[in-house]
Formats: sequence, C-alpha cells, structure tokens
Amino acid sequence: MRFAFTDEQEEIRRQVRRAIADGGGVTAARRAMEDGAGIDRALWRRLGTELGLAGLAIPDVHGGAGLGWIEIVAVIEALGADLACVPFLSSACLATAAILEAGTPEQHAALLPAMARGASTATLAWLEASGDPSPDAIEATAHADPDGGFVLRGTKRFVLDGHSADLLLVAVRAEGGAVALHAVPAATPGVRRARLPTMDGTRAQAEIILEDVRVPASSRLGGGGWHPIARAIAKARVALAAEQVGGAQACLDFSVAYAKVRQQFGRPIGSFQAIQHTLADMFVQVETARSIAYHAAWEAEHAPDIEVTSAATAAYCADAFLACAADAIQVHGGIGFTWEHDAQLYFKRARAGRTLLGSTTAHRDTVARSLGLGLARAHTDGTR
Amino acid sequence: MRFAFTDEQEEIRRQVRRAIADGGGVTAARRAMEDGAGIDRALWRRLGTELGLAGLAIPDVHGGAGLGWIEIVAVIEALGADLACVPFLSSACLATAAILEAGTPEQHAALLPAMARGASTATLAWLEASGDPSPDAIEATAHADPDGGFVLRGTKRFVLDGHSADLLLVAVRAEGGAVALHAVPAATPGVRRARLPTMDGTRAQAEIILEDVRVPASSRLGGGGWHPIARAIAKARVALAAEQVGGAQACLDFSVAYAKVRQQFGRPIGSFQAIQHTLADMFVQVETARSIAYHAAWEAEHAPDIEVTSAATAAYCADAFLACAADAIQVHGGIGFTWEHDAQLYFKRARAGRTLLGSTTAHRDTVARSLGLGLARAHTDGTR
Amino acid sequence: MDLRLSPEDERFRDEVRAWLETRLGGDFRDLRGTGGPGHEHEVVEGRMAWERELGAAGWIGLGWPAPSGRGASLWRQVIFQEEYARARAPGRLGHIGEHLLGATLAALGTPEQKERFLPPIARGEELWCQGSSEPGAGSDLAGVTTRADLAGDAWAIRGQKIWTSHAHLADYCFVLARTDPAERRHAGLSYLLVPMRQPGVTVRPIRNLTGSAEFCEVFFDGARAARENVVGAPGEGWKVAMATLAFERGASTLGQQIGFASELDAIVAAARARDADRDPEVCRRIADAWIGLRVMRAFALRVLSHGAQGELPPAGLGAKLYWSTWHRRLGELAMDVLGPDAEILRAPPCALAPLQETFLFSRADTIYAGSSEIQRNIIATRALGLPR
Amino acid sequence: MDLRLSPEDERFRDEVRAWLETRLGGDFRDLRGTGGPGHEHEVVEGRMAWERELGAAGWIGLGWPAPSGRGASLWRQVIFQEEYARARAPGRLGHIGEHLLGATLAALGTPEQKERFLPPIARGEELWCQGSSEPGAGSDLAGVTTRADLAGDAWAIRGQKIWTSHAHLADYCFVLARTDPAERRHAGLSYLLVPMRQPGVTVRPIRNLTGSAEFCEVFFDGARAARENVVGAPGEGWKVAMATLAFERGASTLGQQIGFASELDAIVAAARARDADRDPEVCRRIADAWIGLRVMRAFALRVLSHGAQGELPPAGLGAKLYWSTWHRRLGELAMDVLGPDAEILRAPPCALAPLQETFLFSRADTIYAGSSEIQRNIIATRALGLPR
Repeated sequence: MRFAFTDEQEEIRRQVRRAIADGGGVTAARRAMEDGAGIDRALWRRLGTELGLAGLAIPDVHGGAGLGWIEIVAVIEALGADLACVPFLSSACLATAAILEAGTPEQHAALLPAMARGASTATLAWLEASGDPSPDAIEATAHADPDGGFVLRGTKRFVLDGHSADLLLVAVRAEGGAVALHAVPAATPGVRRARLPTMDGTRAQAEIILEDVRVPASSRLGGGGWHPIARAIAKARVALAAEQVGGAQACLDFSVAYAKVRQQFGRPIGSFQAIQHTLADMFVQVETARSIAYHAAWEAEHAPDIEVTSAATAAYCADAFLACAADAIQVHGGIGFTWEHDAQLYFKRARAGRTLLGSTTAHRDTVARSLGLGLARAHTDGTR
Repeated sequence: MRFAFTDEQEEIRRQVRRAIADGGGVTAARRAMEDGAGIDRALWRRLGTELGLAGLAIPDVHGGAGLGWIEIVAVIEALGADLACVPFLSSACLATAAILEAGTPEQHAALLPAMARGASTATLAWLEASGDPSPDAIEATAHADPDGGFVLRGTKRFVLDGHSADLLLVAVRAEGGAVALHAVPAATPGVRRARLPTMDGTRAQAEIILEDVRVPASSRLGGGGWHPIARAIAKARVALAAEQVGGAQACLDFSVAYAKVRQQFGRPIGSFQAIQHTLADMFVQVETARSIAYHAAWEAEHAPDIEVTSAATAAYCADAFLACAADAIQVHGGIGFTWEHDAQLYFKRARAGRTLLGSTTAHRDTVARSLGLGLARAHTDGTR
Repeated sequence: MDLRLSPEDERFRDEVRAWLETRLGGDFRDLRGTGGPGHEHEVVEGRMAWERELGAAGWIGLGWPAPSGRGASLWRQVIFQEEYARARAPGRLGHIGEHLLGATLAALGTPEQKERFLPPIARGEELWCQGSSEPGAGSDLAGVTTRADLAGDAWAIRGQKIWTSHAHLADYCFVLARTDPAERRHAGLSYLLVPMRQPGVTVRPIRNLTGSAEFCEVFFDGARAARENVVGAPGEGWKVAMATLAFERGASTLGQQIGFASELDAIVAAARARDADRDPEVCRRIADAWIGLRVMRAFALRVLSHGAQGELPPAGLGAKLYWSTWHRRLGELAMDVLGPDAEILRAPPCALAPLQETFLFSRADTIYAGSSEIQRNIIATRALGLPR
Repeated sequence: MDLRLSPEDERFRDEVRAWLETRLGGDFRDLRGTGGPGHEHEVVEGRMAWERELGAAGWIGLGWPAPSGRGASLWRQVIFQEEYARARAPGRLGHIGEHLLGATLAALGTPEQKERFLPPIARGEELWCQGSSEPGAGSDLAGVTTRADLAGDAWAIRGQKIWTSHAHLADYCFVLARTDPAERRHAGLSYLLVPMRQPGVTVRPIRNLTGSAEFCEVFFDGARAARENVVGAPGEGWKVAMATLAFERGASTLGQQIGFASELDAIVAAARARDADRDPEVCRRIADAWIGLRVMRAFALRVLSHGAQGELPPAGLGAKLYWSTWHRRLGELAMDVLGPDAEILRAPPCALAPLQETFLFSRADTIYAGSSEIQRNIIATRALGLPR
C-alpha cells in the first residue's frame, strides 16, 4: 500500500510545471482567453509534443508514452493549477480513452499515432442541446449508406475544444436504436462547427452541426454501444476532478499568500479568525478532494467498473473547487473581484465545472442509484 | 403603516412573561418533561384561565377575549422563549381556529365557551401514520349511521397534546370522498389514545385510535370540506413560527450572555471572531424570522388566503430556530451538550419543529407550487 | 400592527406611478432597465438627462426639508423607490449625491454648504462620487492615508481612492482625508467636498470580473478643495463618514427588492422553459429564494417602521448581510437552472446574459459597502454588545 | 501509487476476522454492537471481560514493540481496526490506555514506566482515563488550574477535571496539572499518572443530552501519585499532552468509518422502507453522505500512507473537522429521512432509536477532542502558517 506518486511521476509533474511556468503560467492562459484563440498552441507544442503529454496514455506501440491514469492525474493537476489552455482533457484524456475503449486494434493504429505525436487533436462530441449526459439524450443519427458507409445527421453542443480539434468522435444513434461512435475528421464535408463563447474563457466549447456527413464504414469505432463511451467519459471525469484539485490548491495558495501580507486594522488579515477559518475550510476541501481524486485515479487504472467512483469524485471535486474559488474572491475583497486579478479566472473555470462532462446533480443521482435508492432511471446500455 | 405591537399587546406579553417566570420558567418546562406529565397544569391555570389566554382568539360573545392572530403571535413568542408546557398551540390556536373556521354559529356556542374559560382543551387530529400533511393522506372514515349519526374509524397520529385534550377534532374522509371534521369528546366510547413519547419532551404527541366511535350528526363541524381545516392549520403554523422566534431569541440571549463571561485563552470567548460571527448569524436569523412571523400574523388576520404565506413563514422560522439552537450548543461547548443545560431542551424543541404541523419540505413545495413550478400535485379541496 | 398605507399615501403612489409611466413612455423609453449595480456603464448620457428630468419634477431629495426637498415621510420615500423599481426606471446616477452626501449634509452641513450643494443635487445637475476606500484601507476606513493640507484658502489633497462608482461622471467627490498627520487611526481625519473637474484629479476605471467597469480609482495629486468645504469640524471626519455609512441603509432597500424579484421571476421563467422545475430540489431552492424575498420585505418594513419613529433599530444592522448572502445564492441558483447553457455567452469575450451578470456581479455584494465579515463584526459589537 | 495490501497483510486480515468471528460467536455474542461513542454506558462488565480476552490474544498494543506489543505495521493496525469494526465488536473501554497513554509512554516514558504500565494495558487488565479538560479550561488546555504539589515521595493533587470518559471504571488517569504555580499558561505543567482507586478521588457522571452518561467529572482532593510517575520532566507536561493529542489521530479512523458506513446503511434502509427515496433531494443528500465516506477513506489512507513513512502530513490536521462535520450532517439527514417519526421515542423519557442517537450524539462530535473552532485555528496556524 502506497498512496503517493512515484519519483518518476513526480518528475513528470515537475517538468510540466516548469514548462508551464516558462510559457507564462496563468498570464498565458489569460492571453489565450483575451485574444480569443482559446488554446495556447506554443504551450501545447512544448507539453504535448516535446514532453509527450499528447500521448501520455497512448500505448507505446502507437507512439505514446504507454502510461496510464495515475500519470494523467499527476499531470493534469499541474495543468489545472495554472489554468493551462491546452487540449489535454479533450484530446489526451477524453478522446484517447474513447478510441482505446471503443476502437479496434486497427482503428487504434490508424488514429492514435498522429495524436501521440501531437500532430492531431481529437475530442468527443456527445452532448446535445439538452446537455443531459445520459445516452438517452442522443438524437443525432447514423444511417447506413447504400455504398456501405454511413450518413451522420444532428447537432452536438458543449463539445470541448470542438472548434480546434482535428478529429471529432461523434456519438450517434445507430440502426436499431443503439449508440455508436464515429471518428470523423473535422474537415469532412457537411461538418459545420461554431465556437461557443464561454464564461470560462480559458476553456473552449463548440457546437457541431452534421449536415448529411458521409463517412466510411470504418469510421464506426468497434462494434458500437454506449459502454465504451461511458467508460471513457468516466475516466475523463476523474481527470477533470484532478484538474480541479490543482485549481483549488492554487486558490488556496494565492489566498494564503495574500492573507499573510495584506494589512487591515494594523494587522495582516490572515491573523483574523474569520479569514483563518475560511482558509482552513479551503485547506480541508483541497486535501480531501485531492485524496478522492488520487484514489479514483488508481481505480480508473485498476477497477473493472468506475462509473460510480468517477461520479462521486467528479461531484466532490467540482464543488470543492468552486467553493475554494469563491472563498478566494471573498478573502481578497475588492481586488479579488477585478478583471486583472486571477481569482476570477479560477472562479469561472470552477463554475464551468459544475456542468462540464455532466452536471454534479447528475453525478449525485448516479451515486444514489448505485445505492438502490428510488431514482430508477435506465442508464444501462443507452439503447432505446 | 405601523409594524409593531400596540401598547396593549405589549402589556399582555409582559403579563405572560411575568406569569411564566413566576411559574418557574424553563425549569418548570423541564419538570413537566421529566415527570412525564407533558403539561404544566398550574401554569395553564394561570395563563389560560386567569390571564385569559385560553380564549384569546375566541369572540367575546362566547366568553373569549375577542382578540386575533396578532395577539396570538405576541403571546406565543413569549411562551416559546421559555418552552412553556401549556396547550396553547393545540387548543387556543389550532383547535380554536378549526372550530371558528369550520363550525356553525350553534357549534361555536356549544364548544367555545368551555374552552374560553380554560375548563376544556381541544386539539386537531388530522395527521395519520404517513405524517403527510396533505388531505390526500386522510384514511380515517366517517360512515353515516342509520340513526342519523356517524361512525368514525381509523388511527390518528402525531396529535398535539392528544393525550390530555378534552375534545378531539378529528378529520375524516366522509361520504363521497370529501374531508369532514368531527368534534369528538375524548371520553366517547371507542376512543383509545396513547401518548407517544417524544424526543422533545416539552411537547406531547399522541396516537388516537377510533374503534367504531358513534357520534351524533351535530358533531360534524359545518358543511365539511378541507378548506376550513386548511385555513386553521395555516393559522396555527403562523403561531408555531412565532413560538419558534421566541425560542430562537432565547438561544441567542443565553449564548450571548455566556460568551460574555466564559473565559478561554485568557479572554471572554465572545471576543473571538469565530464566536462573534456565529452569534451575529444567529442575530440575523432571529430578526429576519421575527419579521416574517409578525408580517404573517397581520396577514392571518387580514388576508383572504394565507396558505402560501403561512408555509413560507413556517419553513423559514423552523429552520432559523433549529440553526440557532444548534449554534447555541456549539457556542457553549461541552456544557451545552449536557442534560442539565437548557440548550438541549431548545434544540429538541427546534428539531421537532421540522415536521410539526407539516414538514418544512412540504412547506417549500407549497411555495413552489404557488409559483407555478412543475411540482403539480392536487392540493385543492382534499376530495378524492 | 397595521401594514396598510394611508389612502393619502396610496394616492401618492398613483401619482408617482403615473408620472413614471408617462415619462418612461416618451423620450426616455430606451432607458428602462438600464444602469444599476453591474450595469453602471450603460447609456450614461441618457441617464444624466434623466437625472435632470427627475430633478425638475421634484423627485430628488424627496425627504429633505424645503426648500431643497419636499419633506416627504419615510413611507412616501419608500413608495417612490418601489414604484421607481417597478417601472424599471434607470439605475440612478445621482444616488450617491442624494442618499449619501445629501443626507449627510442635511444632518451635519453648514447652512452655506446646504445652500451651495443641495439644490443642484435636487435638480439632478450635479453628480457626486464617494472617496472613502483606499488600496490600503478597504474595510478599514480608519487606515486612510490620503492627505489634505491647508495651503492658504484651500486644502491640497494627495492620495488615492478606490472602488469609487461614477468617478468619471461626477462633479464632486466627498473625500475622507488625513488633515492632521500627527494623529493616527480615527483621529485627524476630515471630510472634504472636492471638485472633480480640476487639475490634479485623475480617474482610472477598474474593470471587474463581469468585463465592465463599475468602479474607478481616483488619484488626487494636489487637487484643491475650498477651505470651508469640510463637513463637520476638521479632524472629525470619522464621525461624519460613519454617519454617511448609516445612510446607506435607508429607504432604497425596498426598491432594491423589486429588482431582486424581477431576477427571481426570470429564474422561474427559465426553470419552466428548460423543464428544470421537474426537479423538486430546484423547485425548493427557488421557493427558498422567494421566501427570502418575503423575509427581506417584512424585515425592511419592520426596520423602517421603527425608523419612522426615530432611530433605526439594531435589527437593521443585519440587512446588508442578509440581502447580500441571499443575492449571491440567487446567482448560484440561476446558473444551476440554466444548466450547461449557463456557460455560454451572448458574445465573446464577456457579453453576459442578465442571469449570468447576476451570478458574477453578486460576488461583489458580500464585499463592497462593508464586507460580510465587517457586517458580522458590527453586529457582534454594536447589536450584541460583545467585547472587542 | 498502489492501493493494494500485500498478500501477507491480507492473510493477517483473515486471521483477525477468524478470531473475531469465533470469539464473538461464543460467550461474547451479546456484546456485538455495544459501547462506542454515545453508548459507553452499555454492558460494562461484559466489555471489561472482553478487554481481557483481547489482551490475552495479543490484540492490544499491536503496534508497540515487543515485549508489550507485536510491533505490527501501521497497515496491520488499520486492518485490525477495520475488521474489529466490521465484526461490530464492542466499543473499546481500553482505547484511552492503549492509544493515548500507551502511545505517549512508548514515545516519552521512562523504561520503568513502560515496564510498569504497558503490560497490564496490553493484557486488558488496567483501564485508563484522561484528565485534561477542566471546567475553566475546555479548549484551552494551557488554562489548567489543577494543582499538584510534591509532598515527600508523592504528588498531592487538587482540582477538577471534566469530560473524562470511563472515569468510573478506570484504574488510572493521566492528569495534566500545574506543578509550578509561579509559571503561567504552557509552562509549569506536568503530566502525572494517578491511581483512581484511592481516597481523594471522586467521580461524578455527567448526563448528556441523549440521557445517558458518557463523560464524567473527576474531583481530586489530595489524591496521590508517586513521585516518579510523571511523564517527561516536571514542568514539561504541555509538550507531553500535545504528543498525546497527536495520537488521537491514528489508525482508529478507518475503523470509525466502518461504523459510519453502517449508520449510513441504516439511513438507506429507512429511506427505502419509508419511500423517502422517492424524493430526489433526499437521494442526493444520501449520495453526498456516501461520497463523504469515500472521501474520508481515501483521505485516511493517504494520510496514513505518508504516516507509515514517518510523520503524519499536515493534511491530517483536517481529519477531525471533516468527519465531525460529516457526522453531524448525517444525523440531520437521518432525522429528515424518518419524517415525523423522528420525534417518537422507543420509551420515555429518552429511549432513543439508533438513528436518533446518531443525531443527538453527533452534536458532541464538533465539540469534544478539540472543537471545530480549535481545529480551524490549528489548521490555520500549523498547516497554513498564518500569523496568530
């Protein structure tokens, strides 16, 4: 039993932190937000390609690092601490897991090497207008084409980094009502995409409209079905939770630092019990969130079913981050409320986390159902 | 516009406070709890009969004081402050309102004079095993008897002061599925009652079993229907809310007093910001709860429909009292947790308030429905 | 207890309502719903004209004695505020002049100061801003370091103020400054009336987390105020500033609640439109918000009713803490009702929908005008008499 | 990161489980589920016999070095605690002797003290209680006023302790007393080992709000402790007491969680039985409680994993605050799930059903062993380095 990262894992984290700091840290994230790019391409080149983060969880036979979710969590916590604007969550976590879970060996070989090199990014387009994370909400369709391929139709929404990803993994309702996943290059005719402006400007979302998009039979990942997609989403939720731990820790850190120097009534505000107790509560939230996130990382790597673990972790860490970010503003007073101060960036990132990859309410309902409580609702294989 | 009691109303309050203090205050309530009587008969003689509280809201033609809900609220707040163990809420508020709302002038004349003198107490038996406050949950029945009377059958639960009341007002399901209210002397053959031991030992509840209870036709109050009963319950909820304000204020008062004298770390604990802020939050809860309770008293007297007002007030004041009572224990530390300290009496009284006369959740649902929110559920006339 | 208004007061309400309907139906039609907290940057020119319109009709300084005001009762002031909010009349640019400086001068100003400053405020012609907080003295006003030195017939002011609303529009600023550098903390402060349109005054807007600029920094670098334009005696500025703070809790609170109610209406509508009200938890949170509004109204009426007979009661000290906490929670509820669409803006980088604005801007409510921590300190010491 | 136990540790778990199954199937059958917080008054004689049974089998002082203990690793101590709780074995009467005094002596005692006191603790034969808090010094241990004066070969102790569990059963008490009256606050305190069965010791149980007596007051009126039975040097009692406090956060936390889990199971069962789980809000509150349990477990494993490699990390300072808050909320949830029946007792005046007991007793969790306020102070200063 050892509940800690190995020296190698800590070394990767250190390298990531150094690369982000070299790239400008939170200031770079602010720039990516303000210039509207929504992605820090220079940083992604450094992190994704040079440090190998793009292929962290991709097997080495496909050019990746062949590591797993413990390393994903170790790394994304560092990314979250500085709000790094890179497609790590969307491409290296969510889409990579989806391809690995749903695809055949041939499809792995076809899709993963370019992603591992950082030459291509991908994302999962699964939510639609309702934002309901359950498979029941999938209305987009795939119809078999006489020539052996498929025609995709529908509108996907809230797609992480959907405006910039090269490859879209689109969840659709296939023949017989089952869910299937198609790998669709973003440049395919009929794919229209529009960036959705987000309150959290450090993380981009897009709407993707599929107008009679013709794709070959080989675009369908594996044999279809909701389960592999659900598993990929569950793993990505664990990654997001760890990212939130990084953000929450950053809020605590800069708030503690401020409380030690900011003087009011002739004393540092950190000597007032009201501020001390707020910061103590933040500390407990950060440390407990970190614990459940790390534990979930281990389960994502080793447990056969992580739906409930992932939902529990996602709900807890999203709440902890939002509470810490909100408290950070309050501890800072007026200055924490300004555009120039970073507190607002964390606050908006944290707010977005309440619905990203499914709402915290949906996560709690998942946990409640697993306890046999009466919220019975079909969440099985997504087949209609 | 004048949002304050008149001098006359303040004078009644002063007399009530003096009478309670003369009777031993909270110590008397503790005695009534520990000796199992659940009612302080000496105090009720003084308050109910001599000071006229038993008939406060009973018209003067029936021997009462002919006052209204503003006086009820003014008085019950004082009772709540010292946890007075008297059947004021059950008899002078709930049952009196039910008779006034549901009964005919003849029935008023038959039932109210004895109550006004304090010679008889009454209560409303409306809840059953589910505890659901809605009329849909009423399963007890009244069947017409060939001789012109009725036969009552069923089991009532959570009946306030049901073990000691002389007159039971029993809500039943009558012919055609409508709800009706019967005035049944507790001594009627077939009425069995058992006191339910309660966590809040200062307020008694009983179970009442009706085994083929034969009552005359005149026992049915007015023409039947749920509306008059609902209005009486709504008015009683306002009274309960005001009682809770009194309790919350007492918790604040003895906590502030303690915080000023109790020394830790060489200072009164009331000089620590953590304690100060807790007490400040209690203060805001007390003052806001008092405001909405007084406002509701005025509406109970003047507004045509008080269901929503009453539900809102009941939910708010119950929560405020419980929060204040819980904080009182925390402020006191270990001593607040002992049997000997009064904090526990207030805490248990406050806890009971979360479900007494309907749960705070049911109250919120009532408010939500009034806003047109989708919790559609029939709460109309109670007819099945 | 009598919660009805007199028939005369009800007629006054009709008068206010009719006037607002007429005026906001005409040239000022486009001003409805503009301005107010989080929106102070909107249609500024139009709102300045509107201030003059209000002034010409005698609606500013309603409670002041003649000749500047109409000597209206507290309840009539409340009625005006309520109807003003109900008509969605524009957020007041003259609020600080009327309710803070005006009330302070009415109580503590010299006859000359009243004569000079109250009439242009009442006419809606001169706007004021407030120079209290400083970068190093936010919640701690006694920590003020802005200096004012008497040089001949004028005070020369040097220092920096922050969180000043309307500073770029204002004609005057009331400035808390240290006039006796030998004294520390509460002593040696003075309350000066400083023209804003002069050399030595620089205004820099502060962009807040909603992307708009609600507050400003004001730099005084040798700006002048006439020697006689100090309120109260020199060195007694602390007392005057505390009086000004007390005026922040006034009749406007019931008007504010009407704005809150319309935000809640928007949430109810959004919940129904999105079927979010099929979830009982959402419904109960909305119910709680509605209950909170009822609480606020009853609380304000009770406090003002006591206030109408003299001093505001200690209960009033809880008002800011209650509404700011309530409003912050309302913003969170709004986001949850909107679901994943809560995240999507009207346009990049920060064109917010109204409920998003409520959410973000409400984070400031527990900070400005005395943070929640300060409010609790005040309640603990002043209302409960706890030891410092 | 590896959250698996070694095969040897898993075999150890089997051994513990088998032993408990056998013993709790036999003579001690009726002890299952007795004792523990809120239930310390139950079947005391039987539980004293059980302590000796545990001792004879070598389960007490598992982590102590031989000869008193077995030198088991931290993980094996955790395994024992988990299986102990899972078997619903009786609440330990020997907890204070083993985990507080024993751990303190093992670290700071003299060889003679270890030899005298550890073996009878390990055999389950001598019970201990803790004399730290006083009526005037609850959270503030440095305010201790109990005096101990050296009179010949013994300390004579005068004063009053409070919140002392098991005082009426204990053979010994470790007492923090002032031995140098000239010194104030943290200085001049000593940590004495005092026999309870002697003249000059009076025990009075304190009835708590559940109606049972969990804690006691202890009055020392000239009671004696041998001169050599002071742990650490005279005057250094504060340091020793702080070490004892640190041992309160140990391996037992994972066992405690198993008790919490069975309370949550009871709530889930009650919710289903009463159809309370048709309400999504109730379901989500239960889900939150379940998530909190997962959090606690992960948190404890992480802290202990660091602890197994040396010092407990600062994160561990948050454990008490987290679980006590969680547990208090669990009690509130239990009541809401029970609806109006939450109010009804098994018998008057205070025969509580288990979930009622959880509700009432959990109010003490945020008070004893360092109140939540004290916990936050400690985190702020020790973990975050904030200025006092």
